[in-house]
Amino acid sequence: MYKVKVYVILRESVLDPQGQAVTHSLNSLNYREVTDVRIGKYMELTIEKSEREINEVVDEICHKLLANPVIEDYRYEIEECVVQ
Amino acid sequence: MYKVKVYVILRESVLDPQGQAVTHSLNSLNYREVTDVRIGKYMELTIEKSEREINEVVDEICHKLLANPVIEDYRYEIEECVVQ
Amino acid sequence: MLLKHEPNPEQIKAEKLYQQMGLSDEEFTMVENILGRIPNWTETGLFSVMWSEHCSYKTSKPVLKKFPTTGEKVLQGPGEGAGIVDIGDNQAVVFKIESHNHPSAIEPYQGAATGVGGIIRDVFSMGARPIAMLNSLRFGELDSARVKYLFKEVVAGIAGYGNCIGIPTVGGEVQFEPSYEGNPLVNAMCVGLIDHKDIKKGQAHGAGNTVMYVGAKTGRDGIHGATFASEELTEQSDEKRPAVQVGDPFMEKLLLEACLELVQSDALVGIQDMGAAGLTSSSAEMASKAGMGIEMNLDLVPQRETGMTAYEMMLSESQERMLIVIEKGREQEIIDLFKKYDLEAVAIGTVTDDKKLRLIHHGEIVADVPVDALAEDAPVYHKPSKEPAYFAEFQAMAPEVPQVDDIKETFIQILSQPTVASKEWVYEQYDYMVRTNTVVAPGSDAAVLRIRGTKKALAMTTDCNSRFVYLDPQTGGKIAVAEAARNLVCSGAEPLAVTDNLNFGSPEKPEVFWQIEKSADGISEACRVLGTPVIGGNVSLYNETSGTAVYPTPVIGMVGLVTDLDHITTQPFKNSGDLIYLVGETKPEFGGSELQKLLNNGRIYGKAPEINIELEKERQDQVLAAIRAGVVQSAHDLAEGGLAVALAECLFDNGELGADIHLNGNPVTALFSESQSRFLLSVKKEDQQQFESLVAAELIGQVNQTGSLNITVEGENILEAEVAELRAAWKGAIPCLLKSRD
Amino acid sequence: MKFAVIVFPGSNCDVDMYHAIKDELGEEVEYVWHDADTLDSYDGILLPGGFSYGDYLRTGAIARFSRVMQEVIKAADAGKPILGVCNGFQILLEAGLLPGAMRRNESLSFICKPVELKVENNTTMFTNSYEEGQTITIPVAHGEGNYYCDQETLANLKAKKQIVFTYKQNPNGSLENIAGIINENGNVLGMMPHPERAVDALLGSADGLKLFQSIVKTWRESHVVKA
Ligand SMILES: Nc1ncnc2c1ncn2[C@@H]1O[C@H](COP(=O)(O)OP(=O)(O)O)[C@@H](O)[C@H]1O
Ligand SMILES: [Mg+2]
Repeated sequence: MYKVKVYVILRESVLDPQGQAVTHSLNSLNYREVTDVRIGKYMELTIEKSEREINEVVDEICHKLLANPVIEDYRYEIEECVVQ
Repeated sequence: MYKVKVYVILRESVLDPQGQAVTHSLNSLNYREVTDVRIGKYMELTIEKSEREINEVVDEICHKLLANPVIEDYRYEIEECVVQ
Repeated sequence: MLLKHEPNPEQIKAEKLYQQMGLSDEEFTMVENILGRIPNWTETGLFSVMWSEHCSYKTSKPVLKKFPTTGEKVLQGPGEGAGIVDIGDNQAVVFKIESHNHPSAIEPYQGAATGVGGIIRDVFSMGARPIAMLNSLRFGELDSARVKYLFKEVVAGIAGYGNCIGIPTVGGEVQFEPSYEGNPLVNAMCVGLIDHKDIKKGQAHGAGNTVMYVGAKTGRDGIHGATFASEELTEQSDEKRPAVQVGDPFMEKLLLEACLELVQSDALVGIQDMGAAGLTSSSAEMASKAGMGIEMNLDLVPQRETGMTAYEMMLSESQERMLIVIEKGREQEIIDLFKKYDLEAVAIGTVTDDKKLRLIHHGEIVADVPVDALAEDAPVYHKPSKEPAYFAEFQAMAPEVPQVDDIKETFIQILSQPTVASKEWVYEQYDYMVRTNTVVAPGSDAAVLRIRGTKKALAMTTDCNSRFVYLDPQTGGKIAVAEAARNLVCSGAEPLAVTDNLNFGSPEKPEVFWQIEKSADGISEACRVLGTPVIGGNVSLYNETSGTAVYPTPVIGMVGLVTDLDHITTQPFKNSGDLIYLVGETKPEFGGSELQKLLNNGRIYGKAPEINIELEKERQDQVLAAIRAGVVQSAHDLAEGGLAVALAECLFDNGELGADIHLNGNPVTALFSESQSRFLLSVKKEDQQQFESLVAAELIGQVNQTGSLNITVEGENILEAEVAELRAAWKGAIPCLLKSRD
Repeated sequence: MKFAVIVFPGSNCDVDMYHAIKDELGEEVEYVWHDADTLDSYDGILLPGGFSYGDYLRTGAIARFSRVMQEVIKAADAGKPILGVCNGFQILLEAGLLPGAMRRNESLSFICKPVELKVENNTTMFTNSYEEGQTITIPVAHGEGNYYCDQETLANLKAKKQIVFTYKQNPNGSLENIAGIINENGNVLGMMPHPERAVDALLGSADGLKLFQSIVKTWRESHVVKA
């Protein structure tokens, strides 16, 4: 079994209204040291072993469904776990 | 300057409708090996150095604003960067 | 400071770099002649966007000239952000429709969302309070994963933007045809309300006045969006991805409220949104319309990214931005006003009297071009037009009545076609009630909104049966206008005016250009006879994938005035015992009908139904007179699926009602023909005489309490169906298709 | 009785709330901006629906830090009636004036339609003009109305009759069909359905009017007694 962590974030040049709103809010809460916030998605997947290479599967899933490649970039980490 | 990565995810005990929907659609796309998906937020903060301890600041921010402790857990990583 | 290396004028000319921006060789030569020199990179960019089809209408202008655009009540015709029509009491209604087809094909959620955002800005830039949104959507058949994805995301994007900004989305239409598979259509319409005294224009008057920038910062998003909208979708379209913008409805909500406050200030001279071609079109058009020039210092433009070039800033299509001109010396007032809404207003330039658009960046003049050349002098093309071969073939076909073996089964299948089926799945995602004026919510012929503090209301609809337009563009164009008006009349409104969105394939193809011309002829004739001038619109060409054009789709958005809340009428039957009337004759007309499509695996052929606009007008007047006389309980127009579908729709709202119907002639024709200019009305028994004196109609049956629909033709029982069963098929169809795996 | 309708950046049902009070209920009402530093002159506080701060991050998360929220908390402590509808409810949850949290609708889509509610508790200052168990029709319009709280909190809510409205047919996946809850003190009500959109039969339902009438009735009674 694998635990896969996927991080999806808006591409650099794409407007991130959420991040902007949070930056503003933190500044007005007097956390003036916060100069930028970008908000994306964090996903934890549990994947059983199968015939296919896990990297290939995860990459496909990210590209097809979890991220929108038009405006988002993604990366992931794979951990193999031993099931008791 | 610090780059801070914050991960916010729904508590185990809280049902995650979005994660469920993604699990379903992955299964119906024939990724049957995916047994569970949980969806949370991934945030990248840029924070300037200030008088206060960075850990303390980040913890406060997370607790106050970035996560809702009633349903969410959070964790974070802090990286110090050198500005050119 | 980061300086990007840009090609110099000689390179642009020698290497024909202007072609990448969409300018032709001839157009580039014209620019050279206008300037008396070779344009630099930024200037070439300015001309390329301003002379794109999207901004200049260079191929559609000759067609648009055909439309009637004036009328007693028209306060503002085409040419400004949106058209304006008087509705009495010093109030006016403002509306316009716009397409976001290409962005939606690539990134459906954001494409649709920013389409909504853009059209809202067009309306509030006139000084009007936006009160309602509608849309008109076209997708491929709902059987592929891609189409389902596009459909879901487009609807979610419209909902996401409209709900957040707090403008109710009250109506629209969705049609599914294979021709839209790779190129969906997403047209959004916004309706606003204004007091005559508040009407503002996008004009930069008064040399020395200050040009200010308000709203979101400028980023590198959507550069060349306008050019992109003017090209066919190809395999490489994915590489144009940066042309997709992300919308920020929260920002727009602030901008909307701030601008509506600004409109009350006498410091305001002119206001225009930054839509397609962003800063370029807003500045050039405002100056040109006022006969003035504008000089801007681009260093002052609020920027989201570092190192942006003049070219990038001028062509950026970042959303949620407005350009305003205010009286010199009153900048601080304006800054304070916007600050209240957490927005920045920044002075970036001045109005000049030299009719030039002059841009300064890092202390240098980076562009200096005549504004009229940008805004007015784009070349106009008279494209060759040719009747397509299919047209003569279809016209020569004799009318035929399709063979139907099992009427009930076929009827249920028609009700389950996604184009006919309930659109509840769509409109339940829209907040159609916010601002609490929605008297008639989605689900009836037209949406109706009351106008607070008066006894008036506004009815609104979007319509276009593109199958008919494909079979016969001229007739189809007339039908689109007639159907829109019919929907308004059924709601108790008098049709006022039209905004249109011409969605077609590539105008370079003579057959497509012929479709554009013919449908414009049809629309023009119908608008003249029905007294509904065209007060604005939008053109979206190059809707093709891999060389195949979409069905010609000239969407008609229409608004009507209900003079008294008591006249508001809806489509469901109201009481058991009421008499059911059919207005208009039924002929064996199946070309492009739902039945024909169903029985022929999606293929349509033959003649479109005939339409006589004078007759249409006469019937609409009669029906409206009867509604105003208070003798009509329910009214519904006959559209896709014919009488059978209309009858069922009148029964779906209520759990108990049923109807007994007696018809004559051929059963298939009686039930499923799509003959035009027909209405289905119900009338209380005690009003029978008065009703019959007002409307030429045929009594075809009666509402009862059986919960079933029974139809006889020539005395023979041909359909007995439980309304519940019909409703289940009709309501369940779209959710079911979306769930099923392909 | 004088009401305040709090306007946050991004509120959009403020107008509906205002007109419901002014035109249909016939009481005094004013808009109060999110940075106001006192609510002393108001007898009832209304937090309207909408998308405060775009509902970015989480619904209501940013709005709860508005300056006026300090005053709302003060007013709540003083026992004034506080009604949060939709986004207003979400803000009350984030501010901790009501227990629990909101998740996205089970369908993951926004949902707008009239729904039937059951009045579970008609002894509150917001519901005493309804019958106990009465069915009323009030519209919902939200993307995140899927109420959640832990078991202990739920047991508490039940024990103290703090569940005021439930859905007859659950539109969003909300725990135990919860549509609206009240605080222990009985003066802070949060609900997802929009009573202010149901005050005029012309628009489909007037069932929401009694909620506002209850507030006024209770207020008048207590003020007559005090006077
Ligand atoms: N995309 C949409 N958005 C909002 N409402 C819609 C949409 N599509 C259809 N509707 C609503 O569903 C109802 C039926 O639509 P339609 O079958 O096109 O009606 P008609 O044929 O009378 O024009 C109308 O009230 C319409 O406004
Ligand atoms: Mg209709």
